[in-house]
Amino acid sequence: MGYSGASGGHEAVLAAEKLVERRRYGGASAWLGIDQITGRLGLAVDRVMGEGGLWAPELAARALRQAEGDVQEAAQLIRAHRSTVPRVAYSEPVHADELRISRRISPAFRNPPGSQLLGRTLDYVGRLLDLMPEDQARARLQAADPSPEPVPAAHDLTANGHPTANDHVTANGHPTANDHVTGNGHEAGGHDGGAHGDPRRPPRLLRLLRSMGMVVDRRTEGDPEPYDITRAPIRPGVPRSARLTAMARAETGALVHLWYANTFQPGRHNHEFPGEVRHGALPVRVRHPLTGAPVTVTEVRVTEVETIDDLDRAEEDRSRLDLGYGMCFGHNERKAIAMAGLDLLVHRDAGRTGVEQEVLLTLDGIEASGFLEHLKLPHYVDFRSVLDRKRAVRAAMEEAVAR
Amino acid sequence: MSWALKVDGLGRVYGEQGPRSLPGTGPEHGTSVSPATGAVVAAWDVGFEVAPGEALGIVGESGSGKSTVMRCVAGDERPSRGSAYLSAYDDGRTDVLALDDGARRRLRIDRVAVVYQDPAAGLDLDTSAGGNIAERLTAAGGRHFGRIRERAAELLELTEVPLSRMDDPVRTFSGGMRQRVQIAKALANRPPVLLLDEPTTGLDASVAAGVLDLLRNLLERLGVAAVVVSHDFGVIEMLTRRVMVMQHGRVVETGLTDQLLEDPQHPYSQRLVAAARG
Amino acid sequence: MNVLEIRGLVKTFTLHTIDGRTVGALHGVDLDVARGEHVALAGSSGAGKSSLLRCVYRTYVPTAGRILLRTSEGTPVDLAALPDSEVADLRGRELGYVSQFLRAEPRRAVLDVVARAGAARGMDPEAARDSAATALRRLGIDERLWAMHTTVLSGGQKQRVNLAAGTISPPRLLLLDEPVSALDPVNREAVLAMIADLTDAGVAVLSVFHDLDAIERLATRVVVLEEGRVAADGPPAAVLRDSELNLEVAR
Amino acid sequence: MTREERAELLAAATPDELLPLAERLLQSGDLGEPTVLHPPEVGMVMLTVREPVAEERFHLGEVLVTSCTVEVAGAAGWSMRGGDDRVAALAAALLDAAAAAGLPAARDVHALCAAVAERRAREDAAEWAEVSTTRVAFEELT
Amino acid sequence: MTTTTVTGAAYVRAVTPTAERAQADFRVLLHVLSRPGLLDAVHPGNGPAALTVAAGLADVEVPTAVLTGPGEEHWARALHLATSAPAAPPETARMVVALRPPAAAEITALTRGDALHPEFGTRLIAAVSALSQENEAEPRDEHMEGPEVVLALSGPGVPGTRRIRVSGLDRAVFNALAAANADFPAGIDTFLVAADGTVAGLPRSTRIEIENGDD
Amino acid sequence: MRTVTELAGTGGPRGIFDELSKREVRRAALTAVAVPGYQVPFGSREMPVARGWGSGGLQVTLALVGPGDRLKVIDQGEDGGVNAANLRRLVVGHVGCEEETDTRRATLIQSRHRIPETPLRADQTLVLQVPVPEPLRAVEHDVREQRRMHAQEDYARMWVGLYEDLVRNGVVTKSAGYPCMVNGRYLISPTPIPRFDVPKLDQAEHLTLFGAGREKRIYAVPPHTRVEPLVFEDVPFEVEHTPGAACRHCGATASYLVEVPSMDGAVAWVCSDTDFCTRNREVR
Repeated sequence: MGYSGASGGHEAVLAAEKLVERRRYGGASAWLGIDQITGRLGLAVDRVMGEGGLWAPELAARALRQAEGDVQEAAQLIRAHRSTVPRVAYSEPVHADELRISRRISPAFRNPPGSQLLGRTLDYVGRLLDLMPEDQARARLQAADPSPEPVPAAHDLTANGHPTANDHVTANGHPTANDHVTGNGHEAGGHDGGAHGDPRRPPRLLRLLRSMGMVVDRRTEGDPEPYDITRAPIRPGVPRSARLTAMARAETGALVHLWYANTFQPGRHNHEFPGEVRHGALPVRVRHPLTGAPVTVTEVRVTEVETIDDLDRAEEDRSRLDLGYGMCFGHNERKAIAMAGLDLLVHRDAGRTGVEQEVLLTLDGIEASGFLEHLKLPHYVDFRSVLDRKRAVRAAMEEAVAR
Repeated sequence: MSWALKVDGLGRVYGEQGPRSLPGTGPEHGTSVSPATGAVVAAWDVGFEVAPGEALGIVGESGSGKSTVMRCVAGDERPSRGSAYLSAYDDGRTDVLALDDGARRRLRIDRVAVVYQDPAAGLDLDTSAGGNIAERLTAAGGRHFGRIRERAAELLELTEVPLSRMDDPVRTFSGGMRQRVQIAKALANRPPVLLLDEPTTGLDASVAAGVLDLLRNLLERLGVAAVVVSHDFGVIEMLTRRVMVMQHGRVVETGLTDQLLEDPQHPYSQRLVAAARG
Repeated sequence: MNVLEIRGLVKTFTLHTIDGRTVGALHGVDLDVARGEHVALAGSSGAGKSSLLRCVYRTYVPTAGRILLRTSEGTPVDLAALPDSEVADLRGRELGYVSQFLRAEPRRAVLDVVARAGAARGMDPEAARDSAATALRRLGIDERLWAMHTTVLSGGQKQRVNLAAGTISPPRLLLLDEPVSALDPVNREAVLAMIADLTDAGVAVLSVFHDLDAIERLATRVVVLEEGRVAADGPPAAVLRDSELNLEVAR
Repeated sequence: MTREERAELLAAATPDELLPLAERLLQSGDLGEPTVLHPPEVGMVMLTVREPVAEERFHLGEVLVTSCTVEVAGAAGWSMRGGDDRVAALAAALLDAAAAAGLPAARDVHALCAAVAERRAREDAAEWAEVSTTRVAFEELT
Repeated sequence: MTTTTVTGAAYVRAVTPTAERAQADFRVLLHVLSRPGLLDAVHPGNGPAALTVAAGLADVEVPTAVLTGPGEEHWARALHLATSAPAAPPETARMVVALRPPAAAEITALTRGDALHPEFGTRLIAAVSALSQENEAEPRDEHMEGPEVVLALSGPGVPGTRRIRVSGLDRAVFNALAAANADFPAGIDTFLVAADGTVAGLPRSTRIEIENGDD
Repeated sequence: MRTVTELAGTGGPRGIFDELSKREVRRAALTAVAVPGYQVPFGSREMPVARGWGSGGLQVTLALVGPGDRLKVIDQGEDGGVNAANLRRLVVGHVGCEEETDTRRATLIQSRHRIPETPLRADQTLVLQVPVPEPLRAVEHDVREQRRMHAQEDYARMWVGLYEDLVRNGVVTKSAGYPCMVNGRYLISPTPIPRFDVPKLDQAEHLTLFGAGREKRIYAVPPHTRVEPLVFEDVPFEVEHTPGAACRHCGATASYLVEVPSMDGAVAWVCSDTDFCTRNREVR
């Protein structure tokens, strides 16, 4: 065996990198444009942004291409990239009620106020692999209704069938920041979603349940500062806001697994009901540096879920329900539903089991896969130490037998 | 100072802590739940002293507050009010209930030991009998393997655990044997105060008798101040010479143990004794 | 010098379990016992003899009155009002109580029971064992029984063990509640002799015996109780002669 | 149009909408000698959301933005736009400054903003028109 | 307002270290904190050296208090402007910069953290008039201006004992510091910075004994 | 007149670690030195290496390193190891410091699993990459409880673990990353350095900083500080040693040797510290 460790590694590393690049930039197939990735693989891009913790569709698409489609690796690239970019601001808090929906369903009620809006989904069609040739499929699409007639929502649209500027919507067709910000710069709590009859902001199920007196009220007077897990370490005992951030950045598969494993815990005899599943756009507002007033600088798409569960523990209020909450970047309903379920689970667990610790410390895909991948690093120094102890134990046993 | 342990005005309320939670609770109201706030007044205004070599019993039905008192004194729980002093800590000048968690935990190493009803509460079942005792000895600074082994063996002998089992995980032990290991562990650093919480409850009668004999002998020999919480008059009669009766979180009677059994004063005590004798 | 002075002792039982009914046992008893004096209580069953002993020992809580004990330190303490822990301490050193029943000490060897009683009164453990052996031998307990549990003993044996334990380190005041009731004549003699010795040694004794013979032989004074009151108090011969009690006590 | 509304619309404008105007104004000298006070910087804004269950704030994640500050004719112009596009950010800041300075070019900026607003309203309506076909209309018995 | 800003800017520039200088100064701080009683020097800047040291460590996440003498308040403003460190009262600040000698009571009032959170202990950066290495305790130099103490230091980072001579801080300050650090791991980590940039570290793990004079 | 594009400029060069993040690491490192052995939490940033590939060590190194430094990076004692090469490339590219393999000339050494054989000096700083910083993990799963145990110096269960190990196995079986007490107060896991290297931490001339990126903690062993492996007084601490083994390149017997097995079952030994081995050969 040749022994030339002192210089061998560097060249090998470069050569290995070269092989990757040869595949990435070379090869026979056509180069993949960023717009193709964002356009054709949008859900993968959404996942990369969610798990990478950064809304930047072009960068996420780039990362996905560089990672040859490995979502996990792409999320890692985005995370590392984050460390090179300065934090320029915290946004003004945006209330979840401001979500402008493009999909909204409520499994809990048949015909909820604001009605069910399926949006763009494959949930209700057979999961068949589509083998139709592309040209035929395109032709079929052309033949079908070229411009669908909008279905007006009879009871909750304004007279002319569309929101107007008078209806608290500015020229750009979106509610202004001022509409949601009170005089002291604090956004108003307890939004009455849909109060203006805006069909894109239907009333929240939670509001209905509250008016029915069916839910535990978890609102408090205080307004604790949200915990920033990118600046302070996350560990058990941190406030709920840290948990929500951690889950919003969590690896989707890990989150779903943890939810699934806990849903089938002994003693759990039913599952929660998602009250709302929403997908839509949220404004990102910062303070205008010259006027101090909030300005919407861009929008992000998010998926949001509020999930309802029965309270059935002895010490819980058996006459009421409680809710969990999930929200993540992009369109990822599995993640948002699992997050909402785990949010409530941890709340109800109240430190009884290790589930809070699991949620906080084991769901980050970058950490988990990083640790896993580090196993591939050379370990011969500590492995030698392990072998040394095995031999020591054996010697001790032999000595004991001899005695 | 004639006492090893002194407890003053101990109270523990679950729920709203304010004075609103007190009225309407106690034996004369037949409940420990505050009608005003729903708070549970698990213990209130409990005080006692225990001298070295003396054992004090606390009797009462479940929910009477006797175990709450024990847990507060042991440091497993923070009382709502009250104070406790140990002659072995700062010459009895410091209220040990006011100490921070770390200091309270250190008391448990060599000043106040607890024997719980459930051996699993005081033992690591996956650790050997010797290892469980080693935990206490190392916590007190023991760093010599040989001497730790010797002392562990001595304690197991004292508590009549066969030395052949010293290196077996406690999980493989019978209930009575586990309890003996728990007692050995509690005594490891010769604590001047020993708290026994239903030490024989849950054991088969014959096994319980054996553990009881062991405790009786140990209490006589070691000169510790002991508090014995039990609902079983047999245990109280065997181990203690004074006793306190609790009901709905309050002390309703204190007396000499034989006096309580022969001439109970409080209606509740009379009912308890009658039931036990019946 | 009086070791014990009882003044106005009242004992009433309130039976909460039976509608709070009250039962009176003692109605104002005055009584003295001096050092080296043996006062025997006499009276019919239910007259309050045992209640009186138990009040002195504080197994019963006196309802009213004082029970002054002049301890070996010379200070009189009121047993009726003394804190429990101090009573408990006095029981070890100053007060002996021997009942007709052995207070259950299950699963404990005979010699042990007696020796521990000595140790509890501050004797050196080794000396306590020696004294225990002496006492048991004197009271006729076969040495083969010494290592056995007390549960295997006969009633008479138990009484003697009890007496040995109660007197191993002679207390200042010895309370005897029918200590020879189950004894055969031979052992009875041994016990009576031992009690007589204690009195001679200065122990104050307050006793209840069921037979007049024992009273006549041991008591320096007899106090007769009737319905919780002192009906007579004087030298045994005189009191016993005047008392109507004779009829009720088997001779 | 308030200053914030202008900033919102310049942030919502596409590079294709911004650049021709900014370039034209720059080259024509209408903007004088603009000063770049704070060159375009790519940074992140932490998006803070108030969730409805406990009405608590939490950080959803960061959003990539580019921001820039310029000075034109003594007036400061600022822009912040989503994504990584330094040129568009600079263009938006220039136009904002032009409007703030009250230059004749302000008219063009206002016109651009109005066009952006109109486009946005159109897109929004079209999107809703498409999405609203998926409403589930249950017939309730009354 | 304009004038203030311009003047402030000059002060800000005076205390704002470049990235390179912040790195080099940090290495000096790490060196002296690891070896209590050894002296090293940070780059003397255009402002108070103690303030420059602090400016290299502060940012928006470090609530900071600057104790200034009369007429020195502009330095406090400069630090906050240069680093975005929020101003905080000394007793809640994570970092305290003492440009004037602090009173012993002020030291006593500083946050020390607790056993669960030793990291909450205050970082104290105190200006002193002079610092020198001392081989053994010598009688006080009568000609020195102001208080002067000789500290004997021991603990982690010190083989045996090291001695330093500190001018410009009262012995009561060091007594207060020693008392504040008695409950390790809670405590206060101190840098002493002389005007010429000479710096010494007194981590909370260090045992401080004052060798000259009486209490 | 310039175009909008020209005005926009290109932006500055992009580093891999921003200055403010470095400040946080620096503050944490100072606290770590002041409380020897305490695991100081910090807001660990993601690095362009996977978590577990030295992201913590890398952050510490980046917070420390300056253009004047001579940086040595080793993995398993080797300067040429793949991970070492990658990390060295990243750091040198970031700050433009000098690459160094000679332990004696390095000012800053980042290492994984080894402390160099050549004793380090006061002017050298060692940064160790830490995959799993928490020694109490062996006996306690709950992170909050682990913190309580450190706060209260409650290490009895670690001693019990050691006791049980001795009882069951006759020897202490803990291999690399042997738990140590620092300055008699805090228990640390000295990262998986072999037990052979543990004595090098005790009363050393140099400062050692430990960076755990995934677990977001930094801790330190200052120079001249007691570092004692957790052992009973009467059971000696054993370091890795194979009688008769010698490096087949330089003949060293007192260095940390690793096995080089061949398929026929024969085993050869070589120094894990390649720099030491090379110089040792030159001497011979």
